[in-house]
Amino acid sequence: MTASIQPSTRDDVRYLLPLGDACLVLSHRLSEWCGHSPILEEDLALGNIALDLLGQARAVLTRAGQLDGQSFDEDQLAFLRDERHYLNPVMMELPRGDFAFTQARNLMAACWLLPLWTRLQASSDAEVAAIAAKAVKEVRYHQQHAAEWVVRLGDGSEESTRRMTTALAQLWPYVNELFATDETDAAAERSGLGPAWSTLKPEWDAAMDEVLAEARLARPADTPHVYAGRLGVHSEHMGHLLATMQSLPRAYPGGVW
Amino acid sequence: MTASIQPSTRDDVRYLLPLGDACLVLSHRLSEWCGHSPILEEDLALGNIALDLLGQARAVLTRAGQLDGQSFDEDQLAFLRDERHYLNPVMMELPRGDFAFTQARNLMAACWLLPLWTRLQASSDAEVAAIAAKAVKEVRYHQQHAAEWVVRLGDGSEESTRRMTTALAQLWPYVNELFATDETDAAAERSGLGPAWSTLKPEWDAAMDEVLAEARLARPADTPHVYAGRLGVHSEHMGHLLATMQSLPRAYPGGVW
Amino acid sequence: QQRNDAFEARIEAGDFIEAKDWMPEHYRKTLVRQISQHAHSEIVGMLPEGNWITRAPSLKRKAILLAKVQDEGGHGLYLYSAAETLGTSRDQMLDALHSGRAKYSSIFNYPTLTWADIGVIGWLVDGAAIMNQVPLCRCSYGPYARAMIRICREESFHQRQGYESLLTMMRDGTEAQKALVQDAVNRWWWPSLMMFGPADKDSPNSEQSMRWGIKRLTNDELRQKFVDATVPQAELLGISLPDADLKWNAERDHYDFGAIDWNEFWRVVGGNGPCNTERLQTRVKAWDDGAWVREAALSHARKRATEAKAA
Amino acid sequence: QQRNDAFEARIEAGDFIEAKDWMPEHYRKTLVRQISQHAHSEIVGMLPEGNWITRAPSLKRKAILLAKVQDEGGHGLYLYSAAETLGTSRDQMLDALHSGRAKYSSIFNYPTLTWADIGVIGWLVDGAAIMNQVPLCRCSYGPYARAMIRICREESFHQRQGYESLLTMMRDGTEAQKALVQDAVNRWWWPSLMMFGPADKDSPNSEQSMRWGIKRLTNDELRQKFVDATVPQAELLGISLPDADLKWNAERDHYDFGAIDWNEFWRVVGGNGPCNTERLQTRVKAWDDGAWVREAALSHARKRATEAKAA
Repeated sequence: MTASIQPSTRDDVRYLLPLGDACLVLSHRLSEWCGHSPILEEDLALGNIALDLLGQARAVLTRAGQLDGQSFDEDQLAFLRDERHYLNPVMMELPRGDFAFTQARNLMAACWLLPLWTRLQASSDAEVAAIAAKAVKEVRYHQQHAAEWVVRLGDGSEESTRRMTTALAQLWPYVNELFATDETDAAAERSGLGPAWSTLKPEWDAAMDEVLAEARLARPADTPHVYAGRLGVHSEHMGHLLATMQSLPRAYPGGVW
Repeated sequence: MTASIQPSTRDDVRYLLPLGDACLVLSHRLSEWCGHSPILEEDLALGNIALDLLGQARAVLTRAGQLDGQSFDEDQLAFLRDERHYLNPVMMELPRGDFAFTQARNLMAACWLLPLWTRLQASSDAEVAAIAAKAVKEVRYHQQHAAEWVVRLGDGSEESTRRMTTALAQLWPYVNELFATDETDAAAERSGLGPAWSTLKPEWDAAMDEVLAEARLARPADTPHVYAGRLGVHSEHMGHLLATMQSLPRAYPGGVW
Repeated sequence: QQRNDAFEARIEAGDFIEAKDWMPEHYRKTLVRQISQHAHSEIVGMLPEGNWITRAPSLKRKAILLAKVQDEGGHGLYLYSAAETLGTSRDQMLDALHSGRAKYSSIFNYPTLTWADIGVIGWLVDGAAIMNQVPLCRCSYGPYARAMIRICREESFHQRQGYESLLTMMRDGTEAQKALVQDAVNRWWWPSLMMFGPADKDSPNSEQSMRWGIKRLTNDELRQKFVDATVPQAELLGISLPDADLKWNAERDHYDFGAIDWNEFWRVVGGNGPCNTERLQTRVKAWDDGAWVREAALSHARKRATEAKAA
Repeated sequence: QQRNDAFEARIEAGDFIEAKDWMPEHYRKTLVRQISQHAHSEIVGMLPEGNWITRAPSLKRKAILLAKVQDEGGHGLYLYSAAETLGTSRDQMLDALHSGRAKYSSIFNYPTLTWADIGVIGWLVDGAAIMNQVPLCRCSYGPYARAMIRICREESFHQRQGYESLLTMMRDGTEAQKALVQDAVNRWWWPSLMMFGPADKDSPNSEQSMRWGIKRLTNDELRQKFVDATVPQAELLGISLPDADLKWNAERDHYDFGAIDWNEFWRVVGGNGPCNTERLQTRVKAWDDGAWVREAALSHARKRATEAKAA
């Protein structure tokens, strides 16, 4: 009953899980700030973003479970999937880092999720389109909030500029993966389920460049890194994250919460 | 198959588990240093101590499992017991802290384990006596190694003295528990299984005082704290430790490793 | 003296005192202490519950807990604002917390050891807090009273959610889950009773606060109300409360209950509870680690202001 | 020139060169680079395996892994000592590592994602390392050759332990465990083949090293030996190797195998593998965080020495 489940390899499921997992895993990292933020207002803001992302994850995982055909619900998908079947981009699972890292990642994630959700509003899957319509409003706020902090820290004190510059450099190798395209993407484009991730790049670039300019920060150089969270190949951080996240359902077989 | 087990409440089992768990949990914390020590020699030394403690834990848990009567082996006791049935003193589970904290705790633990193992060599349980005979040699080395570092850091640089002083102050509230006595102890004294923990205090005090004097450190004042890891009441760190430690056996029901 | 008499008359008449009104210095000080202590409790209280967000056993429970902890942060925010109307800044209040001068509710010096603790905190700890706080919605200081109305509404919601999560485990859960709930109740019951503070005979400040309408019922009265309200809820849950002396007293029309371990109470209040040091260290560390962020935000604001002026 | 000729003659004769012997500067440099790189690999190699100590699935496996990682630290220690005989201090070598001037084996820039990776590293990575290292037990520099004898003995032991742990899972384990093993093999197979370095045609330094007896077989020869030795072990395990072109070639009396993705090889060697940045950062952080400890130890030693003199 606590044995791991294996989701279907159907194209639509393989397209939706990376999105749902991205939201869930980033939400997890943000929730780690709870009670530890530099100001109380950020405890609230980061908690709020974590909550929105959790809501998005639940909706997407629920839909993926329906399409999967094995009657998996959101909790089975979240708590009984092994690391190798978690498909979020690696960027989302990196440890929360300092406040600069968190805001830089939030910005990168929001600049990616915003065009993705925007296009998904026109998904051929009505459920997905409905989820997207709600999510797009939330992510717009996330993007704005993160952008404000990236600007504030990028063009703040000497230390904050240094930290923000370091954060961007640390995150940049993980950006490629957000726009890597595979057969799943091609199928999603054909069926109208959603856009290929690669098509989101121009909007991401434009949004990031605008914020970086405002923050008076240089855009880091692109790197040839290849990460493949979407194929279930993660960083060493993911196993620890899942050990924590899944500990209770694994330890209480048959539990009703 | 991954559901939690509940050990017996027999006096002998309740007497041995806190000892086995103390060794296991402290070993876990020490093993977290692997690859992160200030010098390579300490990677080896801390790893070696962790390995000794793990060996002691395995022997004690195995024996406790035999006495328990439910045929639990060392792995079931380690990996399928919930936090509330783990009985180590809380001190052992505290996060590894800095190097001063680690060495201060190692010293406190070794100064406690050494007289305990010494007396257990005369246990009425021949298995326990045999385990103790081996352990006593190992722990003597652990004590010496930790004492050297406490002296070196206590009477080292200004920073190291400050850190060691802080570490002692942080750990001191957890000392009481090492010498708290309960009905289990009384039963162990009656049966000759082992000494009441309270009887170890004079030796602990003498050993600690000697090292602190050599390190030119003041002994912290005693505090009225009451911790009860021996009743399974832990700190908030314990759940995270167990989530990590137990993650694999919980996730792979029926696994053979 | 005339102003003081007028003030006392307004209190007597049940008027709300507002920020701009004159008030005796001692009234102001007492309020700042009480409101900021309450605010600190909300903030420190985020920690024991926050400890379980990453381990919530279902996504629904995770969302509920995340929202709850956020609400507590929000309560902290209103309460700091209410206290600021009395002329003390949030930074001053935080400094008092971080240096150990200000207190927070001692209940948060106990650890959350299992998931069931989350439900039990909602049921018992929030329940006790509401019992303490509902009368404060009629407190004489307007900004505090208004904050309390909103807070009490949300706390009631949290309490129901906590109770509901326990009910789910007790009704539909496994034996292992039921044992979790019983164990959590055993650990939290007495500390919850201690939340009402020392017995009336040992509570010297109460009388003045009652007279000023900052406090409306005594500690023992509130404690009794809490016990009376909670025992039937425990029965409905199907758990036992860890008190052999707990029983209905038809004569008093109240539940009798056993003696509280005041030694434990004073030990924990005095700084020697299981988590006092860690809670405070965690808050101080968050504050210190965030110093560069706050400085950067100020520095950014100054830069942009200078540029705007120059332009 | 005369000394050089004598040196070359000793090499030719299969003599061991010792620390006190004269040697050409280039020989010394090449050795320091090779030995320190090997030492760094042991130290960095502790990280991917250390990642699983706290999660080992049985206490026996935990003890084995802990001992193994400790052995690797020990190898690092001998190797730094061997390199120090050539006049470079450990601190200098570590500085070269931390500043990115020195390399370590690129295999450790891949992450350990599941427990099966631990067994597969023992089997394939240690197996490839041994294949590389056994010839070095006959290397011309005595201290290095002697260190390698001890290291190779321990590595063989590790390799057998790794293989045995995989065999246990494949023979007695669940389907889920078998899938873990296959997956780990799929991920580690090609990187293991890359451990022998670039193809001979792209390996310019090899020739001189061969002549000096610092290297005894070419990269491609070693790689072929490794494949030939490993394929039957994979069959015994019951796992498949992720190479459709892998098959016995009776004519060559060797296994043929598919083309290595040299782009990946050069990308990872060049610093852009999955974990390069993290591995180095982790080492640098451990070193920097430990600075106060090393300073305190020195300061303590000085104090006590002064006191001893004064007494």
